[in-house]
Amino acid sequence: MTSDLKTQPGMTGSDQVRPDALLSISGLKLALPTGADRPFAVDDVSYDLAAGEILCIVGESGSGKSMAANAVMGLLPHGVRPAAGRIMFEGRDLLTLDEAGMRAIRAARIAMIFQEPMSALNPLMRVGEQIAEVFEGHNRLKPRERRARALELLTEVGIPEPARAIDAYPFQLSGGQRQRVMIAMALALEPRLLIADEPTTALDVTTQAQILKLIRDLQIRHGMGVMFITHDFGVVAEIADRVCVMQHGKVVEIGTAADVLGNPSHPYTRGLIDAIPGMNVPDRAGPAITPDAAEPLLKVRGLTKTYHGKGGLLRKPRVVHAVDNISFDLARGETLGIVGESGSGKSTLGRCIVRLIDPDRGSAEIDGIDLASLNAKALRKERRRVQMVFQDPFGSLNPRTRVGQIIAEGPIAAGVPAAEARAQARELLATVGLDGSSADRFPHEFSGGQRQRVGIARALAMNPELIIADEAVSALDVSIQAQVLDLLAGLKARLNLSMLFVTHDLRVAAQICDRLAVMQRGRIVEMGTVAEVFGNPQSAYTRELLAAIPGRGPGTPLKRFAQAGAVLP
Amino acid sequence: APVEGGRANVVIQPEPPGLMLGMIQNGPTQMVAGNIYEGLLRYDPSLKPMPQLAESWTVSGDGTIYTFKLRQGVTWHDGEPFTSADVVFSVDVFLRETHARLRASLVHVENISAPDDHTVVFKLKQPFGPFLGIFEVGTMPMVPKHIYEGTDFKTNPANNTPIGTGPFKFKEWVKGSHILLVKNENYYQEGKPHLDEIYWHVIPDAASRAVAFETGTVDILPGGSVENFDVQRLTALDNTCVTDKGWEFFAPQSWLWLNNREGPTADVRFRKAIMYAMDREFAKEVLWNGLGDVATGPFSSKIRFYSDKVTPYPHDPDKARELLKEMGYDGTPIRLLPLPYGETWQRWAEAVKQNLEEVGIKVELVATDVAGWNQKVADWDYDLAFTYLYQYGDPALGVSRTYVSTNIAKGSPWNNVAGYASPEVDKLFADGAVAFSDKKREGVYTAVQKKLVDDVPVAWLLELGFPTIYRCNVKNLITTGIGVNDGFKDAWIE
Amino acid sequence: MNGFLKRFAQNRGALIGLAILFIVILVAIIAPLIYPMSPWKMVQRPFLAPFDVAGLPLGTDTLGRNVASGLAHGARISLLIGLVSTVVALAIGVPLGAVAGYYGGIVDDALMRFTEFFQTVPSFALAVVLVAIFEPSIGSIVVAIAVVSWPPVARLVRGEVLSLRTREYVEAATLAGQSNTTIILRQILPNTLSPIIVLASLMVATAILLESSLSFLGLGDPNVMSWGYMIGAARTVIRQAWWLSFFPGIAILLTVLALNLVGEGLNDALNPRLARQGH
Amino acid sequence: MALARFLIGRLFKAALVLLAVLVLNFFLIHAAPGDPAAVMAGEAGAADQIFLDQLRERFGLNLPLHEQLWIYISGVVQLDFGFSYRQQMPVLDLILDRLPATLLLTGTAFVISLIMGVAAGAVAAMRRGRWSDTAITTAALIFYATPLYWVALMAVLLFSVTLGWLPGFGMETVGGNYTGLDRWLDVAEHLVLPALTLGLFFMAVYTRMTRASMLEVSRLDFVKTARAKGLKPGVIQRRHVLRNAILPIVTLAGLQAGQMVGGAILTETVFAWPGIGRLMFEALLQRDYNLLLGVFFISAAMVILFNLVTDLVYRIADPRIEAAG
Ligand SMILES: Nc1ncnc2c1ncn2[C@@H]1O[C@H](COP(=O)(O)OP(=O)(O)OP(=O)(O)O)[C@@H](O)[C@H]1O
Ligand SMILES: Nc1ncnc2c1ncn2[C@@H]1O[C@H](COP(=O)(O)OP(=O)(O)OP(=O)(O)O)[C@@H](O)[C@H]1O
Ligand SMILES: [Mg+2]
Ligand SMILES: [Mg+2]
Repeated sequence: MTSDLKTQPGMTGSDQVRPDALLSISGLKLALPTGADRPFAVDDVSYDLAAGEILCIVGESGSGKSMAANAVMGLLPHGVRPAAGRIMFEGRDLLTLDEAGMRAIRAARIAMIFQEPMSALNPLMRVGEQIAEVFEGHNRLKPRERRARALELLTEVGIPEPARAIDAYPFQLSGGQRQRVMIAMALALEPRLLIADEPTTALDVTTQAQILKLIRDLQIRHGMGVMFITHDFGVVAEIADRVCVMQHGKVVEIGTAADVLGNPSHPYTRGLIDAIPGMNVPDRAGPAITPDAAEPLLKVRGLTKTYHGKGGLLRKPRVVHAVDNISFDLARGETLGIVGESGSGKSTLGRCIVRLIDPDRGSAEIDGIDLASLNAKALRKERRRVQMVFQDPFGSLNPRTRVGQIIAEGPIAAGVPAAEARAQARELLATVGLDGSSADRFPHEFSGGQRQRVGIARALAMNPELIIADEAVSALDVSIQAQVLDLLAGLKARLNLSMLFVTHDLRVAAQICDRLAVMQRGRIVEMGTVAEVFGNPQSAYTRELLAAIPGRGPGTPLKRFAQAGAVLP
Repeated sequence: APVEGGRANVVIQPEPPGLMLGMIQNGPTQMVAGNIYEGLLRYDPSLKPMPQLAESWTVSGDGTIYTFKLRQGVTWHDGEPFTSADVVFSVDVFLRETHARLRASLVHVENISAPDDHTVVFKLKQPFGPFLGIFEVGTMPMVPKHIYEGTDFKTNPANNTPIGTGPFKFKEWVKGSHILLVKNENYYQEGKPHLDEIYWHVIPDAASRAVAFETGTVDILPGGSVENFDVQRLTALDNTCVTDKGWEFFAPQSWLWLNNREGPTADVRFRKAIMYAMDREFAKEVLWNGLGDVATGPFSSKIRFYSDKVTPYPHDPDKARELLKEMGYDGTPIRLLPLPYGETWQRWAEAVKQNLEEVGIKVELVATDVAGWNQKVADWDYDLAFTYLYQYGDPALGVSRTYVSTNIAKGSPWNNVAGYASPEVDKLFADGAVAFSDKKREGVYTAVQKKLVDDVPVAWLLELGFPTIYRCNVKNLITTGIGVNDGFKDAWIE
Repeated sequence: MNGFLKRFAQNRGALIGLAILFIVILVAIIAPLIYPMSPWKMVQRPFLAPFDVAGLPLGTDTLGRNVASGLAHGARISLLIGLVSTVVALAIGVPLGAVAGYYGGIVDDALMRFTEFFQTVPSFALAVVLVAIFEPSIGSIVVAIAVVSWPPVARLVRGEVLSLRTREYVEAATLAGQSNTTIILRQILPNTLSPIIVLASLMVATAILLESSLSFLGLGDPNVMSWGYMIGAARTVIRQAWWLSFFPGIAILLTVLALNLVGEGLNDALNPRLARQGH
Repeated sequence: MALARFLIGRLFKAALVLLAVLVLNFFLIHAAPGDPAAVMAGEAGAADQIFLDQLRERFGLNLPLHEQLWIYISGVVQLDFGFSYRQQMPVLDLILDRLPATLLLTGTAFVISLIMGVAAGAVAAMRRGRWSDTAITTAALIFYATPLYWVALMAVLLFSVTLGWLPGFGMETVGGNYTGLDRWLDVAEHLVLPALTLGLFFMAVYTRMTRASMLEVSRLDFVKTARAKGLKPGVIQRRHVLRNAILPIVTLAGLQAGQMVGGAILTETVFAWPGIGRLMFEALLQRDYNLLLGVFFISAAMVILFNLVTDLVYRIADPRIEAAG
């Protein structure tokens, strides 16, 4: 089945199979079960990867990036099977190996960091045990040494207090820490090939920078080959030796980082690169609205929310000051960006304002009305003025309700006739760039980016005066991200919307916000116009954040980044 | 010759609430405690009195003075001697307080005296025909005066360790599991009992009781301890004997209470229609394995003064329909209360319901548990209700209570629940009780049977036959008309 | 709805289940047509084995009644008892659990202690007491079975709701100004469906069997023929006539099996996520 | 400490629930038709008003209901559960007498069903779609849908009557007078059939539950992680899947454990096991109010206790769970 593959038409790899390749995929086709969006998740894909090289795989969501990586590990989801092609690794075709053969290779020769770090660890096992298990699975080291080695690994990946972390359960670690545990696990047996599937999505830039540096260091030290899947071109620019661009299950372009980023040949690649938000401050003539010109729409005063963990059998209760005495004003038509590391209280702040959470202290007045003072019925009525786009697009859509209905529910509850509300829902879907037929589909039938747009449409359906957008574009690949940001900017201008825009991506913040607030450990450490904050950061933390933005070093192959870099200190 | 020693394994069902026979007189208590306690007399299968604690007895010519000579050298299980004082205490003090059925008979007694340690004299107010029939252990058990006198009988701790004069002594009771009786070495009758011990096994499920017999765990299944459907199968086993003897004294008679007060059942034609509609032969053959007999009337054929010269009620649906038509029965549904004593009775109720519906009587079965049944019957809240009662050998003891109008009272399921009132019947029963000569009694009772069978106050079903199933190597198990209930005194195992 | 039917139709097990259930229901409906005589009627000698006598394919019982006729007529009552008591149990348990889980706090505590009360009395004993109090009849049996079977439902629903109410889509609905009732009904309950369906299909079986245990103790409704009654009544003659308990037993088993298959099929079909997965 | 506060809070609520249970049970039981006097009169085969009045007076049944309740409750508060009307023994003695037998039976059945059910469910989940899975799932469904007493009788017929391997009823050989180890063996022999019969039903439930739960967990991401580590399937199933799948089973096991006192009426009846289920059932039929209330009370206490234990086990089994009220 392999001999004639090379002559198959449609092979798109732009360069030939290199003789020194560590991994070489050729003509790979992965069939999806009947009823999926398309017959092949990965259709005739070929690329290879040399030892000591970092290959970045980019491409739109759903283009088959993860699927191909999983095929290498022999861990395809149920129902998906390889239909053609070869995956050559160290002289063997992995597709022909049996389960026992694959077992010997996994972790020992090829290791993988999965896309979803939050759920990739066993919640009931201490992380140290989970790392030690890798040695056990391959009969390495004596049981006693395994723990010691696990500790070393945790130290190596830079987890704070490794001696304590080793006995922690995953839920006791932050997202970034968990991600590092995963990396420690992947590196445990010093594999020849590391596959990292979006290991930094949803991490704030500082953490992201740490992890990128870690992978780079380890790769150099151990001479590994790394396959790095991402949709963040900053990351690509930062670490890639070569780049492979995928679309609709096919490789559309592959080449060195400099070639692909600096001189893209395929229209899709060009589109992607054009869509990367720049770092330049929008050329608005000062803030469009002076905050004190009129009565502000939103007045936040001394808002405080503290979480008291209840403590376990043997643990001390944990106190988290999620929102710590925060005050600010937001004018009509203004967009305030909130940036800050993961866990700094951004979402909690948003929730306190819309009263999904009752703050311990302080007030948040919308148009002079404190929602806290209202009774249940009045609160229900006033609520429509403030809407929220949730951080987790999937979690915020009822899996058993059709998308059209999800959008229409709010207006119906507010008294709009059902038929009218549904018609309006279709219009809104079109507004956010989804076709009308999507109204009849369930949330899981959408890609991550599409779901995020449904969330935005739902918020808009209520005709709110204020939208709190919590990481509304984080899951989108750059081209779609750009679309959505344009949409929001348009709406804002048209409807005089105010927005609280929570994000961890400073480039995005720079693009859409009038003012920026930087949060750290529940407090606003800095606030000002975008130009002020970027141009002249006052707090050390802000400077740290800015420095950590990936892909803006002087040697970057990305022109736009280099140009943006000029604006920055 | 009898073999000495050995152990009898017997099923007891249900587990008795206690073993103090003077206090509790239900079936299982009597079955076990009948070996611990004794009465003055026992009765043979033809119900003739036999000596027990009384050696001999005489009756005065006018039938009002009964003198009993007690056996010498009888001791209680704790070693105290048994004397006439115990008898007087038992009857006059103890049982008068605790024993409802005996109390009814004691109204005829003027006084009881003990001229000496071994003589007891009962003086009656007027002659009472069946008087000699009330001295068996279930009706008049002797209880130790030295333990109970002056105490609160109900709460006397000795109730848990019964002391009697019988052939077996109480040894242990593991609740829910078994009761153990052991041989009374000091029993006054030389050479008795033969057995060393009796284990009474508590096995609450009928099917399991059958299995217990099959697997050899128990050797004796007293009447009623397995479902009738199992009897045939069990008796076909090797070394298995079956007898329906030993129930002559009790002569269990079953019938349907018919509420004579109201509803269609108040009409005698309706009651007769019920008699004709029921296929009692079928019930006997199918449900009772052919044991027992179809009852001809209020008297069981086992008891004295039975007469078959009464109107017969064969299975005749047409006649039933005719009677219903004649009375103009309008199809009012009637409620039928089955006896909550197991499958046989349940099936029987279903069969009767079917019989009645075939002649056009609408029947609704009302299921209840034992407590509910008692309450409903006692409160007259029924139209038809199954029951069966013991007749204790004599119509004055076990029959009249069901039919005399003086016995109409709410609160008990054992009196004249039907509410039948006939001055003629009242008079006849009253005469029968106090008449002294058997001949005279016979005349009276024949008349009363005729009258009752024509009035159909209740719908008689069967004279029940309770088969005792046992291994054939158990000998002399049933020697009296009281059967298993009065003891293993004579039994031995080959 | 179309998609739902299609998904359901794709599930072979569910279709088989539905077919069996359909047959059972059909038999229940046409029972008076195929066996116009009362199932209680004694038609032949007792204890005829199956196929011994023409017209009595399943033999006769203790009293010579037609077992096949009993089975057909019994289907109505058993299904009725099984389904109605399950529905009643769900009607008590689901709202109670939902309210407890949704509002939490004191409401939850009070309702859960209330539920605990029903769990503290051994369920069979409670059923017996209830039937004894209200006198055995279809109604009281259904009520008694429902009363003893709702607590697990309430607990289950509460647990699910407890975790669902913090989901972001519930928060989104709150923000959209939906009332609590709407949120419970529209957002939360549909997502608890799958464990409820699985539990409910098992509850039907439990109900049928509970009725049989009650009638075994003489607390069934003696005026109606049910499978439970047939098994209970056959128990004492199991040694003589195996078929008396065997056929109703098989009938219960098949029905339970069918309900389970249908339940699982429903569950899969109602769950849009599972729709495309192979297993 | 948090745990102590949690426990004290729960115990306090437990006491309240118990009291409420007691009162409600009291009225419930008294609502049933008939009273102990009527039952005893019925059994005696003869009764008159004097007899009934005597009984009712002795049992205190002639008092107004609320006074009876008050007397009962004040007794219970001092741990005096009163006298059994019928057996004329202190209720507590009767219960304590029978409790060990029941706990032995239900405890064994519990352990058997838990171990075998989880094992069978795990095997079925691991072999999903293969014939062994089908066999196990079908068997579980059959056990679930078959009346307990039917299974029981069949087991007795086969193993006791036909094969003669095991005793068919009772808790020990009556009159065997075994001591020491022999006695234990004797009891163990008697235990096999009832424990298996009782266990089968729950085993079926556990099997289904374990299978479903394991399949659910198998779809989670960390299982893929475990595979990516190159672990053997057995290790993955045991250490990762099963461990995470066990939590709902803990809940169920807690429920079953709570029902251990009263959950075995039918089994105890069929196997003549001298346990508390039978005691309760007889008390129920005889309207032995005090005894019945006593058993209900013990059973309620067990249920509440095991709910508490379940919560504690839950907290240990799942480190994520913080005190849940
Ligand atoms: N279990 C599955 N069953 C059917 N189709 C699937 C399954 N998993 C993924 N797909 C489909 O396969 C295609 C490729 O998915 P893949 O996960 O490789 O995308 P990706 O490029 O990694 O996207 P993302 O950037 O969102 O992670 C998509 O169209 C997706 O809908
Ligand atoms: N329900 C809760 N109970 C206890 N602690 C909580 C809870 N919700 C949030 N926290 C804690 O409060 C802090 C702030 O959380 P928040 O979700 O607001 O962070 P964030 O800034 O939105 O982070 P991210 O960028 O990861 O979304 C975190 O340390 C988090 O662990
Ligand atoms: Mg992916
Ligand atoms: Mg957040």
